[in-house]
Amino acid sequence: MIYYVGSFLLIALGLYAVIIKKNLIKILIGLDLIASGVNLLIISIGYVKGGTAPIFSRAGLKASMMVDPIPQALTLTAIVIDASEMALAVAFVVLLYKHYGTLDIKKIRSLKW
Amino acid sequence: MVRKVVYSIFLAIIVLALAMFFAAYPFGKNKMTVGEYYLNHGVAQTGAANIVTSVVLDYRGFDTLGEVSVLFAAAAGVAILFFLAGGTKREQEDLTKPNFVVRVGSRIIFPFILLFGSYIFIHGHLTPGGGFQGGSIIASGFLLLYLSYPGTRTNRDGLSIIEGLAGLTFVVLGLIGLFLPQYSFLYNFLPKGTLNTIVSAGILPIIYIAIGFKVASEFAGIVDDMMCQVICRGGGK
Amino acid sequence: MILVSWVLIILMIALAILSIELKNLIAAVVAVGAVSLVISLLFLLIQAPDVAMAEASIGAALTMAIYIIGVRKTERSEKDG
Amino acid sequence: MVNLANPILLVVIPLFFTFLIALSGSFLKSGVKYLPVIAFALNIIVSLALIPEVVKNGMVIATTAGFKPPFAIDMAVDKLGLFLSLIASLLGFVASVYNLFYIDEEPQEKFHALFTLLVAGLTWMIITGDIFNLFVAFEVTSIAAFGLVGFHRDKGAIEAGFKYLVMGSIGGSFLLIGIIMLYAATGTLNIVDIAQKTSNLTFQQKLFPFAMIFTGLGIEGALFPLNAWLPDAHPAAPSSVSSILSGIMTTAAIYAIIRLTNTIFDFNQIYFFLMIFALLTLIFGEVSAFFQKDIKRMLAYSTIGQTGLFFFAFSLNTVNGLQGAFMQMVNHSLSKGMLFLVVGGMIMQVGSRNIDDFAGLGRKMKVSSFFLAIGAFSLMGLPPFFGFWSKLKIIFAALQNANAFLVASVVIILLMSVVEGAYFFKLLQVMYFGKQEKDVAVKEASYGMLFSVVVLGTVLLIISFYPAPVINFMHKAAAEIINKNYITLALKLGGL
Repeated sequence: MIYYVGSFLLIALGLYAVIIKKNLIKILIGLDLIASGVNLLIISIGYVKGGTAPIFSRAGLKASMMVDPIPQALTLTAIVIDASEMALAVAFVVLLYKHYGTLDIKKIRSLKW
Repeated sequence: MVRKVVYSIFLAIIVLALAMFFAAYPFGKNKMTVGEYYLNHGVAQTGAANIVTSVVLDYRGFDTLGEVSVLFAAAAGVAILFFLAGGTKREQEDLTKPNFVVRVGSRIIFPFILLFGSYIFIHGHLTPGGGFQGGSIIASGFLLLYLSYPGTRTNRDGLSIIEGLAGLTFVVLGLIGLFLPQYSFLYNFLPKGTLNTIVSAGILPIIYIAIGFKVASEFAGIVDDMMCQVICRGGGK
Repeated sequence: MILVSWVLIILMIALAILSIELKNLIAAVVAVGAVSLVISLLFLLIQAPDVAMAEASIGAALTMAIYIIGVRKTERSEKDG
Repeated sequence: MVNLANPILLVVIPLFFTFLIALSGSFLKSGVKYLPVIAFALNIIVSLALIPEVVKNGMVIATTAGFKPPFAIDMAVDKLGLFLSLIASLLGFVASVYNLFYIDEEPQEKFHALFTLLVAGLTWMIITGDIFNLFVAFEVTSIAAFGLVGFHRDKGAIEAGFKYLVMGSIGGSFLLIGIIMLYAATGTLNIVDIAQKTSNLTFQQKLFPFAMIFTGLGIEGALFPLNAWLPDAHPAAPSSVSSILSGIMTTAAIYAIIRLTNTIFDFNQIYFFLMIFALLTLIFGEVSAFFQKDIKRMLAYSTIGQTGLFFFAFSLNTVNGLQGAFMQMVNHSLSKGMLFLVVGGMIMQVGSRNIDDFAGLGRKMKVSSFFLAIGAFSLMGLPPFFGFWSKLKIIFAALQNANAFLVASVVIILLMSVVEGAYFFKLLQVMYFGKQEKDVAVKEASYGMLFSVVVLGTVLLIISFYPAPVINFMHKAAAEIINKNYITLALKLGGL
């Protein structure tokens, strides 16, 4: 259960950073935390008590004693998507800094939400 | 201050909603239906020892194609944003050159990183890891090179050719399935081989190698664009 | 294992709070990388080695590198707020 | 020979060409711009080949990886999905022809690759039958769109792109949480399979995933509190991209919401709230559009208004209402797509986006202005045009079993139509009767750009004067969705 709590807290912290923080990098950090929290949540859903990793690497592993492989596959996809989103976001931030000379969201013309 | 309180309440509501929902699905309880099918039949149907790989590349291979496109889109987006107008000369910032040990060390380590990365994506269907992990390890090798030799630039045309080729390999392997009697995209048409050997699982290792190359070249491209923004000055719009 | 995961999750939350509150942006970014690393350990604990590797190599290493490059290009520290 | 009637080709062909562009970009240089045209021409052929199959069976399902649906991803095209993907391919084709003459900024090959990917992602979102695949398609679309919005790299574009990125990324996370909730509840990801297993869930267990998915898709679909990014992003993008964003993206996202609400979450309690969201969106969009000086911004706000209109029609939850929503979607996609293309050509000539600078254009760019007027009339819902039929349908559907609230909303819709008419007439008046102060040499847009406009305009005119086939088709599609034929057909064809 602690895994669920951890991932909820991560999501909440991330949302907090995105909404409250005024610094562009901090906003990106918030987005990253949300994404990590969601990934942790997905993996925790697939866990089965006493299960092993879903890899038949040696003899004697039984399919009934493994954790759910689907959430792991989904998370693999999600991690790569998050990383690409973050790369693009950093690029945007660098360019914003180039145009405005500041990372403060209040000083950038219409960036308010 | 009022804003903070309002948002905190909003956050609390979201967390509460999540907690209320997931209280019905406790941690560690078996919730599988489709997953069970994969565990029971995955080895026989795909020939990959690593069920996660068989899900990622075979059963849900179409997702992975999308994921590769997302990565491609991000790399292209970064390239668009950091595009420097044609003939602008790239000036070097006065960076303190990394010391001798770092430079020589990274040159020695670099081939090993490449080797390690390729090992991981070649064995993706047998052990944990695969194209994404291996590819990103190779990309971090490139990152190391950039850090120790700040002036380095990769051959971008070469990178985008690798990108394109790897992507096309994936799509074409999928399209072959449409010409077979099974008439299904991404059908695993090669023989499955014996479990737990390198040459097994049909097209899965080939796809993972293609993905490895693609991920490595995309991330190397992104890092290259970013580093150029740090090191080179001038140009741009 | 339960004890380990408790410790790791508390560590993770602490690092996440640090990454939000630290004024020094480089430090904040490093804290985010550390969060990713802790998460990848958690993934290992709940039997997801594939994902753990991906998180460690993509989430922790590459993303953090990209962040650091971005911070170096902009400002090192957060002014008030 | 491959059977062309396979929905998967609609996604795979553009992806193939995207990677081909990346591969050949370094040695074909400016030749790559012809590749998207080929890709979408092929897509149109595939869509046309799908028509007889869909009409015969009601739905076409294509599996991947050689496994049956709940275990593998499938693509499911029903009547409406087919229609929308046909429109997406058509708009993609037309806009990529337009790009041949419109885009001269570097890096061209990246632009064309992303453009192809954007349309591919939208088609993907429309036809996918798997809910996680929907998320992937959503991300393909949005990440391609982020890059394209920032394409000009000026202050406005970067700002808009960043804003869109932050909101889109949060939306993606919410969508993913919703999907994962559904997975936790049912253990499967196929939409039809989930739909069969959600019937024994409690209201609360369905409400949370619905709220999450609604928030995620609502950001892309520009519903009221979530659309702060849109009026910045659409004007900042190159016009051909705005045409796709406005024409198809909101439609695709709303279509995804409609399909998920009608298959997975079949509850009736929620429609009232959706209606309020829709009306707020409508009012917000149209009223803000009225005050705009920037023509692309005005069109972007008008998109929000239109979204509100067809979302309202959907939230009536009757066959007629849904039919009206679909007709309005078609009308909006065609005419707004065309308007952005026309306006792009005009901006190129005038060199400004301010409406006042468009004075006298009606006499100088005759063809463009003519089609602009047609698009505007159709959006307003003036009688001979298709927009009239769709608006009429929506109003009749709302009055079918009217209560006070519905009558009030009909009044709001009519009022907003008047507002819409006011700003479009203001624009037309400036264009046709306005005095031009400076004497700028303004020519008609190039033939290639006019070609795309004329194609869309002709399609719009044809369905305006012969609306019966489209109306009948939409009626059948709406009835199928309300009667949950989607599920039964998928079960019959997919062998779940």
